[in-house]
Amino acid sequence: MIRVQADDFDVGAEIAALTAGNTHIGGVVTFTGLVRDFAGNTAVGTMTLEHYPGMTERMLGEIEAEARRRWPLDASLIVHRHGPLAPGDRIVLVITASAHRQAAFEAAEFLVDWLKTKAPFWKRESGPRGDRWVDARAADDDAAARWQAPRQE
Amino acid sequence: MIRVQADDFDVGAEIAALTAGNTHIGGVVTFTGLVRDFAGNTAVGTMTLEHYPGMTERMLGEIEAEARRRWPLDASLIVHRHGPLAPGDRIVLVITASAHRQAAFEAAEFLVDWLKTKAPFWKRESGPRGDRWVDARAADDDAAARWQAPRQE
Amino acid sequence: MKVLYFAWLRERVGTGEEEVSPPPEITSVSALMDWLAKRSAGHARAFENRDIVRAAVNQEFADPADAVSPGDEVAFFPPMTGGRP
Amino acid sequence: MKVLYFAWLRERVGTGEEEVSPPPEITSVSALMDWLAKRSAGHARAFENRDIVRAAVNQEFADPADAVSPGDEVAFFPPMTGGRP
Repeated sequence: MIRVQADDFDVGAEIAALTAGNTHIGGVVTFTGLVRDFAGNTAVGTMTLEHYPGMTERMLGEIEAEARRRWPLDASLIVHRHGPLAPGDRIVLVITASAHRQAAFEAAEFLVDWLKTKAPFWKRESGPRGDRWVDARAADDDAAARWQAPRQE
Repeated sequence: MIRVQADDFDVGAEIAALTAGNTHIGGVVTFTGLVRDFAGNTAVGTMTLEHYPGMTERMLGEIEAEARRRWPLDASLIVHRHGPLAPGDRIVLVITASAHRQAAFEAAEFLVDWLKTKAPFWKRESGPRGDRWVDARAADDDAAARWQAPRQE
Repeated sequence: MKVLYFAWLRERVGTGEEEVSPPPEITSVSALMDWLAKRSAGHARAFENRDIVRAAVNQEFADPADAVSPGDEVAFFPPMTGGRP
Repeated sequence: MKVLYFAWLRERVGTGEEEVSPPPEITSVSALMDWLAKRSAGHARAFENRDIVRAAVNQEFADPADAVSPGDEVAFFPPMTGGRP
């Protein structure tokens, strides 16, 4: 399941809803992304996450489907927020549930890595020196590249 | 932080308490272990988790300290339940929080692997054919062995 | 053809969405960018550095050489920057 | 010396904890197991397969050759089986 929303989410409630009634699940892994203080700034600012409605849902759905092809998951969920957010706020939630803990861990990490390169979100930070759009980081592409299937020569 | 308790826990509330006020945290990973249906049984049974009070707390504390030596964590928590549990119940919770998502993922996986080999818990399952103590699995030792430092010859 | 702009491309162009009717010879994402860049000073600034402009056609990522057709939804945006711990 | 038993060792011995005073020549975990095994039929059954008995001395895992002393807390138990997905 995927959801794109301005509202906050409750990790415990999401886990409970996702796993209810399935007693084959042995392990549930969650990743919650939080808004950090901006690097190098002592002042705490807010940020706004813009996204591409329609394409966001499509890309999150594709990423989730890919994870479920690769790992034996009993359940999975991606929730991504948009709109104004302050440091400490939850931005994104990934949940994976499986009979096997390692599948749950690997799939969660895969989803988080790919979210950062495939999901159409753009972050604008507001600080004491005004607003700025955040640049993409090469590090995120590197993390996602780990999961590429080996290419044929 | 570590806790050993008979009571259930609320994952969302534990994350919130652990990360409150720290806006350096960028990612929080949780692992929740659930009681599964017993393999090969269609009947749903209960189980009881016995532990070694005192040593349990000591071992969980050592495992957590080792994770914090190896990864740059802002916060971590291990909660382990004991006593009677039914399929679908939460048994164990691991939370790791870090500025860097990969540190949080690796540390959580490390903690879960080591919990299974170092924490003094013994599981007794009640099924339609009576009670039995569960045997240890070699697979858990293998998973923990991944994290061993290379030995000198 | 519906064209969407996000983040600083939207700010430079001055709108998030516009309906355009490029001439028939505009058949690729790259040619569409050239054509759009001439519509206004804001468009020109939005497309001044093509290396950092990404595109999607009908909500799928597209390369500059990919085709565009009159009924398409074409979007332009900077590299994505979701949550990044 | 306080001796603790867990899981099926506790059930076989018939108690989870006992205070014992082994003779001075009992100085290792291994020797203590030999000595305890003679206390009752239940003790004998608890220690009949040493390969699957684990020990801790003062709440730290211990090998059969490790030392035990009169004031120690010594525990015997099967291999651990916590949550195992």
